[in-house]
Order: sequence, then structure tokens, then C-alpha cells
Amino acid sequence: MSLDLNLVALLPVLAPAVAAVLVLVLDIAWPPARATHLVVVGLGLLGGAVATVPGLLQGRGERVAALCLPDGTCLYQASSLTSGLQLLALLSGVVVLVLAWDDWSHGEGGRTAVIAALVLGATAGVVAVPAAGDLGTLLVALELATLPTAALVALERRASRQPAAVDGAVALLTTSLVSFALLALGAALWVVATGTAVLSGDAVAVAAADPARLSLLTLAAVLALAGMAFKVSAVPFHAWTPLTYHGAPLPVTTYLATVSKVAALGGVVVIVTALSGASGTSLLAVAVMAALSMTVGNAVALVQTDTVRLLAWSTVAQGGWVLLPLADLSSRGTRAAGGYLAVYAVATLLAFVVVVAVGARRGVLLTDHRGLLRDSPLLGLPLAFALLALAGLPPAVVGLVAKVVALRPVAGDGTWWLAVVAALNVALGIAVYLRWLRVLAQHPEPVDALAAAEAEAQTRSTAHTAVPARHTALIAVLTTLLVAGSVAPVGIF
Amino acid sequence: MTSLQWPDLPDLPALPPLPDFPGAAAQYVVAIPLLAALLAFLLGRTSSRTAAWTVVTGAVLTLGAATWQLYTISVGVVPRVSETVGPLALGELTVPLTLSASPLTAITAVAVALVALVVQVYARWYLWYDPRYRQFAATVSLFSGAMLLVVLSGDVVLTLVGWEVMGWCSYLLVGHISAKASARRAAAKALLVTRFADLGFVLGLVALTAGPGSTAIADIVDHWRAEPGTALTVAMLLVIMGVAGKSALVPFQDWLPDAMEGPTPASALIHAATMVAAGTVVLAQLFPLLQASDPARTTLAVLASATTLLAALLAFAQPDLKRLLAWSTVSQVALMLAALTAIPVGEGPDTAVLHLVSHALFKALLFLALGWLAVLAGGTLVSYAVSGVRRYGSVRRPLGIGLLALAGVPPLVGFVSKELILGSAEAGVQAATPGPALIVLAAVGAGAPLTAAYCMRAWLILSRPVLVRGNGRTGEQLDDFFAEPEVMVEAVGVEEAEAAISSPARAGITTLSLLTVVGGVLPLTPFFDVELHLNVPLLVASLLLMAAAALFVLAASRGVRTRDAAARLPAVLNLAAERGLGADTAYLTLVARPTMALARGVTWLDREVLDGYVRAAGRAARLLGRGGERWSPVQPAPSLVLVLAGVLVLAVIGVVLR
Amino acid sequence: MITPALPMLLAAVLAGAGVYGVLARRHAVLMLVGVELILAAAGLVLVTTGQVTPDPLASGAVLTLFVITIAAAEIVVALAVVMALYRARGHVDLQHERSES
Amino acid sequence: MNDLLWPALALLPLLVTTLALAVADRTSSPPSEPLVRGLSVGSALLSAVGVVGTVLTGTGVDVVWIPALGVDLDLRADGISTPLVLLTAGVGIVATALRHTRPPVDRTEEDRTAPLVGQHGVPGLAAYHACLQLVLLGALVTFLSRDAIVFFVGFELVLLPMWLLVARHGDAHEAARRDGAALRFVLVTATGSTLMLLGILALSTLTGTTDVDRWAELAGASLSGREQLLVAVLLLVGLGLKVPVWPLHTWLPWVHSTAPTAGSVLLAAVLLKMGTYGIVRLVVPVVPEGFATASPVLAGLAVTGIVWAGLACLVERDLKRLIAWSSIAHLGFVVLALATGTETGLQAALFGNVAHGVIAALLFVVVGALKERWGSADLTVARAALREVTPRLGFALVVGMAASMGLPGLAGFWGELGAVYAAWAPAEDRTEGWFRLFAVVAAVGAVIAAAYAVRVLREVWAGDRLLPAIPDSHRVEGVLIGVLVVAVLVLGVYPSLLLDVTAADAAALLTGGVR
Repeated sequence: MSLDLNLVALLPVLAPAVAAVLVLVLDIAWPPARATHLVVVGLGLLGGAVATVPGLLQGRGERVAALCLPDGTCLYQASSLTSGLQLLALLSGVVVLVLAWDDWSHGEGGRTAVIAALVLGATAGVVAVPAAGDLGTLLVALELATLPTAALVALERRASRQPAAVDGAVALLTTSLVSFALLALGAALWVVATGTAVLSGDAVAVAAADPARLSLLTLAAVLALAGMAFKVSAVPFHAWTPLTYHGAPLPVTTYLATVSKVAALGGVVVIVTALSGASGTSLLAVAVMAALSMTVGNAVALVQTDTVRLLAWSTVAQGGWVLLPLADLSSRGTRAAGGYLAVYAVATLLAFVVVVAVGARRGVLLTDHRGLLRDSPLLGLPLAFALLALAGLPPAVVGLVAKVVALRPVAGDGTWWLAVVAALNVALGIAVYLRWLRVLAQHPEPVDALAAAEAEAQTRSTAHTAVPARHTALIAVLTTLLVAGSVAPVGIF
Repeated sequence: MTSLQWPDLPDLPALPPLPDFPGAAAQYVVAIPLLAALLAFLLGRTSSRTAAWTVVTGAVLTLGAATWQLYTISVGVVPRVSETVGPLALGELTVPLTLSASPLTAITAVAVALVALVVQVYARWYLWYDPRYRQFAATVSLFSGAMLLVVLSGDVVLTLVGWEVMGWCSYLLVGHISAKASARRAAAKALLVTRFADLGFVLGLVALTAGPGSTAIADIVDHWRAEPGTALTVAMLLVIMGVAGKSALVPFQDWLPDAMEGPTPASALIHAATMVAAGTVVLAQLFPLLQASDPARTTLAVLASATTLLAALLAFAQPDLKRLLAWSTVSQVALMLAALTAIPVGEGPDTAVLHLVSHALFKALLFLALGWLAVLAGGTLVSYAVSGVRRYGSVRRPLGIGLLALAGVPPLVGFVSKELILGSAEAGVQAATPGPALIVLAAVGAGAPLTAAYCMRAWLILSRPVLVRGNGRTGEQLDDFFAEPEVMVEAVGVEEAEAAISSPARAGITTLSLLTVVGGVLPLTPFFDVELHLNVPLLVASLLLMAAAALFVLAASRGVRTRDAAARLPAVLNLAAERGLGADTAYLTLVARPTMALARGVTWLDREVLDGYVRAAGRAARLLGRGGERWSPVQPAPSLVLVLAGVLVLAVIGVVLR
Repeated sequence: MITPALPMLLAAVLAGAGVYGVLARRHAVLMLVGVELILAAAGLVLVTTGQVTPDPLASGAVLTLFVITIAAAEIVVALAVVMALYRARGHVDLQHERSES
Repeated sequence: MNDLLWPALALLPLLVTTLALAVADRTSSPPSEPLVRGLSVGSALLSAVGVVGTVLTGTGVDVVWIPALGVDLDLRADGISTPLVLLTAGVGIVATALRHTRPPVDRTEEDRTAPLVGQHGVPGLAAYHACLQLVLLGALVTFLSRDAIVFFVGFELVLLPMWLLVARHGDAHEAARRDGAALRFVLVTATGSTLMLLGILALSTLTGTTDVDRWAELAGASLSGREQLLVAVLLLVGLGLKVPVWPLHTWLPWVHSTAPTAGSVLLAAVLLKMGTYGIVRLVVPVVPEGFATASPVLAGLAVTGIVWAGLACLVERDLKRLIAWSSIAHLGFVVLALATGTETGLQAALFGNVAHGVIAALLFVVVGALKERWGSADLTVARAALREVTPRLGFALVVGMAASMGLPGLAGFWGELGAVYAAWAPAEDRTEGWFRLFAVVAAVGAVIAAAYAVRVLREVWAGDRLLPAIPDSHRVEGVLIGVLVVAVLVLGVYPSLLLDVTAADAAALLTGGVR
């Protein structure tokens, strides 16, 4: 028995992994070169991104495969959707890297290298998940994508925020451990039901023909999905989200909110694609999770006063939207989820970048954003656009189209209760983001004279902390992406 | 029984050849006043003079066009059907929007145009100092145009258009002096009462239209004549409801006396030639259908008969002569409608239309003359108007002629038209379905002496000899609690006061007087196709009754200082009559208050229940948010409980409910 | 050939005990033990299945190895984080009311 | 390429001006009021020229927009949409030309009734005009689009600018109320449009296209009866929220009472029409059976709304809210006419739609001007009689109220008469008895309309008070009001102007397929 390795196809995963090794080697060889570490991270991520291009260009039904067994089953196979998700994860990683450049290049010895290795490792895991062809690869990749993030959360530089960060890390870690245990249990049951660890539609179809095995298979699928759902912050596996997002350093939060979600979606897509062999089974569990996530996420986001917490809950809700099309087991559903995730990721990245930029000058409370549209339109307008994209309101047409795409499978297969819940959540979601927008659009002038003087003093003291060029560049790039997507939503869906 | 029937008279004098106008006369008759109204409104911005010239020219042209139409119709020249802005592309429904003229409608149009012209001329004088003369003149022009549209309409939609526009114009005219609260109220009342009744009119016309799928009157008549039945009855009853509103039949009668709040020219127009008569015109157009439905005919007969009697009684007791005239209008219009129901099946509506024309002439005359007197004497309350014709000789003749015609004294026009109604009612009694005719006959028989009575009363008051100051008082002193107002020093300045009326206005009144006198020949003209049911004993009996009533009133007036026979009535009755027997209160309690209560209920429901759900949704979302946040664990261990519980639930859902 | 019933029963008991550990124990390390028990149950199921199904890839055994390896890695990270928690808070109680920072 | 000229001229000025103004407002020294307004009006005029050109030449755009969803950017005007795009263009000029003088700061309780006239230099004026432009753009896209998804995008495009208009430039009295009203508008409309989207998506799945013309040709052939009903209900609920149909209407009075004048004008004259237009385009020809099944309920709700809103007008204290209520009543007639399923009904509905647009625009311009002068629109405050102090505004109010009560000769008449007739004689697959009852109720509603028209005129127009004196309409206002009055009159006197435009396409819609 021999494996056909096909390392070129594996490049998207290998590039960050190799870069991680390089960083560690470099750190041993030349410890002070912190900036260089980060450059290597960037190169690794970008290299991986470039390597996804062949996968992206292939047509529907084609696969870039690697680690193939003689009988033709491949443990790594990337469709165009997979490649798209990989690209999204890698580029989001780059954005996070740029965002966190200052933060990560400081600190006592070895911190930069550790962070760099963790980021690269986690990203490699994320990139590998959607391409997993068997349960083993899936388990390994998911854990690779998850464990480093727990460490990243804990690695807060500022002592004052250290306890909160550790709390966040513990919350993430415990949830992920239990989830992994469930996932392992699910994987075991899957093997019991189908008799193989390869995620193949044929085996599933055979198993689905036998009622007893079908029940087992469904249980396995539910356990596996539950094991991955925490990463997408689906209710009821969401409890860690606000804690961790709030406690973690903002760039890491951004990483969790974007890159990590790709892994989650990738995993769910892998399972769901395999299950689509069992025709006619629509996974009620996914539907319930989607409905709950949206509703609870939006409702709680509606009463938040802190932008980061608000975004945390908003990712819970958006997680629901990502899961929504998957309730219909079809390739259309998975593509829709991928497209939605892409829009969500770009918009969320943009929102986080602005929140970071504003946070450095004013704070992260909602009231700190008052009058931003007038005070600093270069921050305010992009943020507003990102929020609109998340809300799905034109002129951010891309967000709207994403919602259309996500709703289409549900409306198409006639799961009406879910569709109506989703429709109501559109409104609820709009309420959430408009609440923020309203603050942005408010008049900047403070209410009374005392506050005015205070604000003036504050403005003078913070006037010199201009937005760093890196942030401006990120904002420009991300905004351009969203605007371009709004004008011509081509290639995303 | 003699039947006076002329075929189309071949020997009408040949007029000099008219210029060959494009279009039909009816189009001009309708379009000119409407255009004049628009022009007066636009051009008369700065000067009342321009406005006056515009509307009067318009009215003259209208009258000319109407006369031309009458002539051409009588010689059978023009096409009788002409187009307006139609036909409308309304899908399955054919809406040709045509005008159609017949001899009857043509002569009605002439009468309307004539009254409108006189009113316009008169109004120029009457409202000389009114800053809003321009609006008034334009509205009057619009009003007459709308009436002419109804008269000449060949399409129920056009009828409805004219009908509603008249209602609106009446609102504007009655409320012309809008700084006066009573005028505002009266205007609103006029509009709302008639509009409420129009509910039936609209539905009735719609129901009629739905049969043939066409709004052309000819189509409607053809269709329903072929298949009468319950549907037709319902539709006609609905139409009658609308007619009852506009023509102030019971129970809608009360808006009309209140409409006296408008300036006198407006009252003359509303009461004489236009709005209230429109019901008669419409029913005359739909006459075959009215005759085809006995329930409808009977209903109308009952309503009209009750109204004519009630209104005549109320007219008698009014302390204000203008209101007396108003109630007499109610009575007379009801008489026209009663006539429609009484005419034997198979005959045309000519007698009713004749009374319409005759009433238009003498009632316009009466209103304008009384308005003139009001200007001279300071008002139309009995206490102001008393001795009016003695002090101001120039109003003597018009008022006298008008009252005689109203009372139905031969040989004036009023006598002729009323006797013809009486005759046809009598003929109707002998027809197959005598019910309506019987009711009407009784009502007309009882109404004639009542009319004579209130006319006599009015005349006695107006013609009381002038009291010379310090003259010894004789007889009973029933109404001497208040001193008689000193309105004008006798004999001094009377001539100046009388001369103040403009000569055109005076000429208009004179014309109307003349026509009232000679109008009795109208049924002999070829335009009317009257079955003359001459019943001499009936005629004599009615005249005798009238004479007796007049004498009774004369006797009752003796000894009252104002020679007001009504002063003999108990004060309670007088008051009740002045208030229209509390109809206003009834409207308020039966319709207005419940509606307002309902409205308040609806807004409460809207606010507390319907909107309550919306607000509750908002609150629920917020509550859910707070609850979600509170119950979301902030420590790792409980969140793990949540995770495992979630798995359990999902597993149950996934495996069991799959 | 052994019957799979007994090992499966054992796996169920292990999983149950693990869930109990996760649910009932506030101590971080004991919670980790609970997780390990569930993983052990998964491994047992996998091995048992691998024994009774003819699979050329020996999925059961291979996956078990994977699970064990990952569990080891997990414990490393988890203990590190627990250490950090102890350093930051002075306890490793997972249900402790935290003072908001 | 020549085909693109007119549609581009119709849409691009609005887009460019929106961007320019939105950016200009962010600069440290915002452009002056005349410049902003001039630019805005100019853009609306250019767009109107483009719209007229598009309509006259019959040209259109047809490019692929989202290939993955099979969505084409297919923008053309036909008989159904022509009146509405012309209305949008015209009302757009009116709305942009109105002077916006509202100070956005909140006013205290004491000076609430003081007039607001004369305060210029509104901050955020450029953004305000940008919002107006964007609303127009969205409306034009909605009406021109022949693709359901693009229709939906246009539908949603107006939400944000309207939200901003109400929340930032609305009634100065209470910020909380403003926010509430604005949020209500967005949320309700978004809920509605998402439900509509569900219907659209279901249809697109069942038919495999999102082209509304194709849908009309299929006429629901590929759908089962249950599917038709389901789609019809989804679409009707969604669109009914926008129209709004009773009992989904409660948001409208709130929004109108707080929106700035131009916002109210656009909302009433253009945005509400999207709902009825949506029913005409997406429901009537597309799922005829489902619509027929749902129509008695729809018609019942519509006539309930007519009476309900009319009654509310009798006791409403705020003049702007009152006009909003009357809008609900009028759109009730439109919906009733649609529900009858006859060509007469469809024609009446299309006419009533446009007529209400013009009338509502007129009324809101007048009432907005009055509110600005009075300081509030509260009817319980004693004010000078308009007839005495501001004859021009008073006259416009009279015309508006008369048209609103359906007076013949003015625009409101034909639509309402047609609706009542169509309800009396509905299509053969409708239950006649119910619809006749609805006709009666609708006629009662028309009577109530007269009652509230008279009420308004009695309380505001006629009277003997001369104080506090307020200025009459100034020049621009006067011209705009004049134009609207003429439009109301012309539509009323010569209805064929509109009926002939829509006749052929309306007939085609009901017989299935496109002309």
C-alpha cells in the first residue's frame, strides 16, 4: 500500500506549516529578528494563498487531490469551494497579521516566534479542514486549527488584561476539549455505522439503506456537527464566544471571528457533503442550530453596549446564517454557505480593523463611536459599510446578495419554519447594526459643557495618535473588496 | 280625458342658418361653464371685474348654446349623442362617457342655464364688496356646469361626476362666509348628509352598470328592461337613497334649510335649478327602470309624499322667510319625485320635469327677490321683513308673482305644473298598480292647501301695512314682547336703497317674473310630451281647498301685529319647526356620535392591540436579548453543561424526529 | 473472535463517566480527566469496530492512534492554560464567580 | 450601445450625485445650501429627462449581473411601470426642490410650537440630499427592473436613506420618537421584503428563472395549487407590509409624522407604490390560482383598512398622521381593485396607484409647509384659518382633501370608482357575494373620507381666527404645489392619459404572457 502524495496539491497546507517550522528555526538561529518572523508568517500565508489558485480555477465536480490511496480514495481533496475557503482563511490570516503587527513584534524573548508559529499552525489546520477526505484528517486538522488559538488567546501582552485573556482561553479550551471528545465519539460511531473512516458518499448511502445503521449514522453526524459547531459559535455551543472575544487581544479575536470560522464551516461542509449520499435526509439538527444561533445572537447583540461584545454576539448570529443553507443537504447549500462566509469574513475583518483603530484612540464602547461618521469619515464610512454588509442592507449590496444566496436553498426546499425564522432575523439583525450606525451618525458634539471640555482635552491628547498606515491600507483594501462585491457580486457565490 | 299630444312641430320658424360649429351643442353647454369657472379662477386673480365678465360671458354663451341645442333638437338636426373625454380603457367595463340630449333634457338645460345666468348677474351686485367674489363666481359657474353635465349625461359615470361635483360646490357655496361658524357647520352638514346618501347612489349606479357591463344609460335601460327583478329593485332602491339625499327627502331633509347660511345667490342656485333637482333629472333618465320596479317606486312615493307634507307644515311655522322658502323647496322637490312615481306606467316623466322647470323659475325668482328685500330691510326674519313689499315697492311684483306661482294659482306656471301632476296621479290610480299613485294623490291633495297656506302667510307678513309711529295699536298683542326693530326710516331713502340694485340684476329678476307668468304655456310646446289627464272636479276641488286654506290663514293672522299666522301656534311648535323637528339632533345621536365613538374605539384598538403587537415584538427582542445574556454562562463549567445538554437535545431531534 | 457487546458496554460506561466528570467537576484538571474518559470510550469503540469489520485501512486502529495522539497534545496545551489560570486567578475552579476586569 | 443612453441618463446622475454629496458632506467645509440643492435638483431633472427618454424610446439595459444566481440587470419600462417611473421622476424633482430648513437639534418642550421658518444652514444637508437621490435611485431600479432579484435589491435600496432621513432629519421634537419611527420603518419593511424574497426564491427554484416576464408567461403552470397559494401568501404578506395593508399598517403613521417633508412625499408617493406594484408584477400574473384563493382575504383586509383608517382620521390629532392614515385608506382601494382579478380592477388599481402618488405628494408638501410654519402639526392647537391668512396653501389643501375624498374631476375619483365597480363585479373565480359586501364597505369608506376631509377643512382651512399669522407659500413651494395641483386636475379630467398607457399591458398580464 502506498500513498500518492502529490505535494503540489498540498501546498496551501504545507506553505504555512513549513513557514511555522522556518520561524522556529529562525528564532533559534537569530532570536532578535522579530520583524523577520512576521515576514515569514506573511510569506507562508501568501504562499499558501497563491497555491490555492489552481484549485479555484477548476470547474464544478473537479478535485485537486492528494494523499490518494491505490483504490482511488483521497484523504485530501480540494474542490473549487474548498480552495475558495482556503484562500479566504489564508488572506484573512494575512489581514490579521497586518493588524497585529505592532502587538506581535513586541514582548519578551521568544513571544513573537511562538505567536508566529501558533498562527501558522492554526492556519495550516484551518486550511486542511475543508479538504479532509477522511475522519482522521478531519480530527487532526480541526485540533490543529483549534489548540493554537487557545494559546494565542492566553498570550496577552498587557498585564492588566491578562486575567481576562486567560479566562477567555480557559473558556475556549474547555469548550473545544469537550467538543473534541464529542467529535471523537461521533467519528467512532461513524466508523461503526459505515465501516470505514473515509468520508465517502457511497458508504453513507449503503449505511442509510439500513434503518438501524441510519439511526447510528444520524447520531454520529449530530455528534460530529455538535463537535464542530462551537467553532462557528452556534447556539448552544456559543457560550465561550463573548468571554473569549472580550478577553482575547483584539487581533486574536479577529482571527477567531474570521479564520477559525472557515475551519468550522469547512468541517461542517465535509460532513454534510458526505451525508448528501444519504439522499433525503435533511439535517434537522443543523436547522435548529441555525435558527437558535440567529435568534439568540441577534437578540443579545441588540442589548450590548460594547462593540467587541456586540461583534461577538453578531458572529453568533452570523454563524447561524452560515449554517442556514446547510440545512438543505446539497452542493448548492454548501456553496451558499461558503459565499456567505466570505462576505461575512471580509465585513467582519473590516469592522474589527476599524474597531481596533478607534479603540486605540477612544475606546471600544459603543458610545466611543459617537459621531464617527463626521469626525473621521475615513474610519466611519468603511465601518458603516461593513455593518451594512453584515446587516444585508444596500448600498452594501454584497451583504444583501449573500442573504439571498443563503436563503435560497431553504426557500427552495420548503423548510418554511426555518425560512420565516430567518426572515424575522433579517429584521432583528438590521436592528442590531442600525443601533451601531445610529451612534456613528449622531452628532459629535457632547451633551453639556463639562463633557465638551473633557472631550476637547481628550481630542487634544489623542490627536497625535493618527491611524497607522497599516490600518488605513487594510481598511482601504477591505472596503474596496466590499464595494467591488456590491457593484458586481461575481465569483463569490 | 283629453290627450294633448303634438308630434314634432314641422312648422317651427326657420332660424337664419347658424354657423357650422364643430362638435355638438351639448358639448358646448357642458364645457363652457366649466371653462368659464377655470378662467375666472385663473384670470380673476386681481380684479373681480375680470372674473365677473368671464363668468357672465360664460353664462350667456351657455344659455345661447343651450337654446341652440333646444332648437336643433326640436328640428332634429344634430346627433343626439356626443363624446366627452371617453371612452375609458377600463377593461371589461365599457365607459363611453357620452352626452346625450333629448327634448326634455334640452329644455331643462335651458332652464338651468337661464337661472345660472340670472344668478351670476345678481351675484355680481349682491357680492360687490366680497373679497372672495372671484371664488364664488367660479364656483357658481362650476356648479351650473356640473348640473348641466348631469342633465345632458348619457352615461351614469358622467352623472355621478356632475352629481358629486355639485355636492362639493354646495359645500363651498354654503360655507362661503367661512368666518361664520354656523356657515361652516351648515356647509359640512350639507356635504356629509348628501355624501352619506351618495353611498347608495354610487352603489346603485355600480349595480346597474354591472348588469350590461356598460355605463351608457341607454345600455343600462335596455339591459334591465329586459330582465327586471330583485337585482334591479335593489339597485333602484340604492339609487333612490342617493336621490333622497340630494333632493332632501326624509330622512335626509335637514341639510337643505341649514344651507340657507350661504349667500342668497347660492341658495337660489342650489334650490332652484341645480342640486336638489338633480335627483329628478337622474330618475327621469332612468325612468323606465323606476317604472319596472314596483317596490322602488312605492318606496320613493312614500318618502316623497311624507316629505312634501312634512316640509309644507314646517315651512308654515318658520320664523325666517328664507327658511320658509327652503322648506318649500324641500316640499316642492319631493313633489316632483312623487310625480315620477305616480305617472302611469308607459308614459314619460314629462310632468315631473315640467314641474322641475317651473319650480326652477319661480323659486329662483323668490330667492333673488327675497335676497333683494333682505338687503333693503336688513334680514329675512319675520320681524325684519314685515311690511317689506309695502316699504319697497319694487320687490312687490316679483315676490307676489313668485308666491302665487308657488301656491299654484292659475294661470301661473306653478298652477299648470301642479295640476298636471295631480292629473297624472289621478290617472295613475286607475292604472294596474295604483299603490304609489294613491299615496301621491293623497299627498298632493293635502299638500296643495298647505302650500297655499304658507304662501298666504308669507304674503300677509310682507304686505302688512306700515305701522306709523305712535299709531294706536289695536287687537291682540301676541308678539309685542320685543319692540319692532327700526330698520329704515320710512319713505326716506327708499328710492336710493331700491336703486342700489344693479340694472342687470333687476333685469334678471324681471325676466324670471315674466317667465313665471307666461310659463304656463310650456306644456303646449313640442318639448314636452304631456299626457293631459284633465279632471275638472279634481281641479276645482283642489283650488277650493287652497282658497279655504288661504282664507283660514288670513283669519288667523288678524290681530297679530306682524300679521303672522304662525304666531298663533304654540311656542313649542314654532321652536320645533325652527329646529326641523330635531332632525339635526337625530343625525348627531344616530350617526355622528356612534361614528365618532367607533373611531375612538378603532384608534384605541390600533394603538393598544395592533401596534401593541409591534411594540411587544420590539420589547420581546430586547427581553430575549437581556435574558439570553443573563442566562449565557460566563463561567466555563456551566457552559459545558450547556454544550452537553445541547448535544443531547440535538441528538434527540436528529435521531427521533428525523 | 470476541463479541463486540462487552467492549461497547464498557465504552458506554466510560463515556457516561466522562460526561459526568465534565458536568459535575468544577476542578479544571478533573474536567480534563472527564474529557479523557470520553476519548477513551471513543477509542474503545473504534478498536472494537476495527476488529469486527474487514477494513483494509484498519480505520479503527488508526483513528484510535490519532485520537490518543491528539489527546496528548490537548493535555499539554490544556495544562499550560490551567497553569496560566492558576497564576492569574490563584485557583483552577471553573465555576468561580469572576471579578470582571 | 445607443440603447444604454437613456436608462443610463435616468440612473447615473442619481448615483453620481449620491456619491458626490455623501462625500462632500464629510469634508470639513460642507458646500453651501444653494449649491447642494441646485446639484440635487439638477440631478433629479437630468434623471427625469432620462426616464422620459427611456419611456419614449422603449430602450433598456440587459446585462448579466450575478451569473451564479442567473440574475440579469434587465431594466426596461412597459405600460405597467411607465406611469410609476414618470411619477417617481416627477416626485423626485418636487422632493429635491423642497427647501429643507429643519435644525436637527432637539427642541425643548417650551418652544415646540414656535415656527421653524427662517433657520438655514442645516448641517448634514448634503447627506440629506444624497439620501433623497438614493431613494429615487432605488425606486427607479425597482420599477424598471424585470428581474425579481434586482427588484428586491431596489426595494431594499431605499431603506437606509429613508432611515437616515427620518432618524437624522425628521421631526425636531423628540429624538427618541424619531429613532423609533425610523427603526420601525426599516424593520417592518425589511421583514416584509425578506418574506417577499422567500416567495421570490421559492418561485425561482420552482421555475428556474428570476425573470418576471418569463414568470408571467408561465402563469404558474409549473406550480401545484398548494405551492401557488404558499408563494402568493408569502409575497402578499411581504408586500402587504410595504403597501401597507391592514393590519400590517401601524408603522406608517409613525413614520409619516416624524419624517421630513421630502421624506414623507417620497414615502407616500413612491415607496408605498412599490408594494402595490410588486403585487401587480409578482403575484397577479405569476401565481394566478394562488392569488385567486387568497384574494377574498386580501380584499377583506383591504376594505377593513379603508374603513379603519378613515375612522382613525376622524379623531387623529396630528395632521401628518392623518394624511398617513388616509394613504392607508386609499391604498386599500388599490389593493381591493387588484384582488378582484378583473381587468377593470387592474386598470383601476394602476390608476389609483398613480393618483394617490400625486395626491399624497401634494398633501404632504402642503402639510409639511404648514408644519414648518406652525411648529407642529397638532390639530388641537388653535391657529389662524388658512383661507384667511395663506390662501394659496389653503387652496392647495382644499384641492388635496377634495381629491382625497375621491371628488370627480380630481385624480382620486377614477381609481376608487373602478375599485368599487370591480369589487361589485369580480372575476368569475372570485366569490361574488363576499366581494359585493366588500364593495359596500369600500363605499362606506369613501363616505368616511368625505367626513375627514370636511373635518380637516373645518379645523384648519375655514375659520375666523387671523392669528398667529404665518407666511404663505414662497416661490419654489408655490410652483411645486401648482404643478401638483395641475397634475391632480389633469388626471381627474382626462383619465385616458393614464388608462391608455396601461391598458394593453394590463390586459396581457391577466391573460397570461407578455404583450
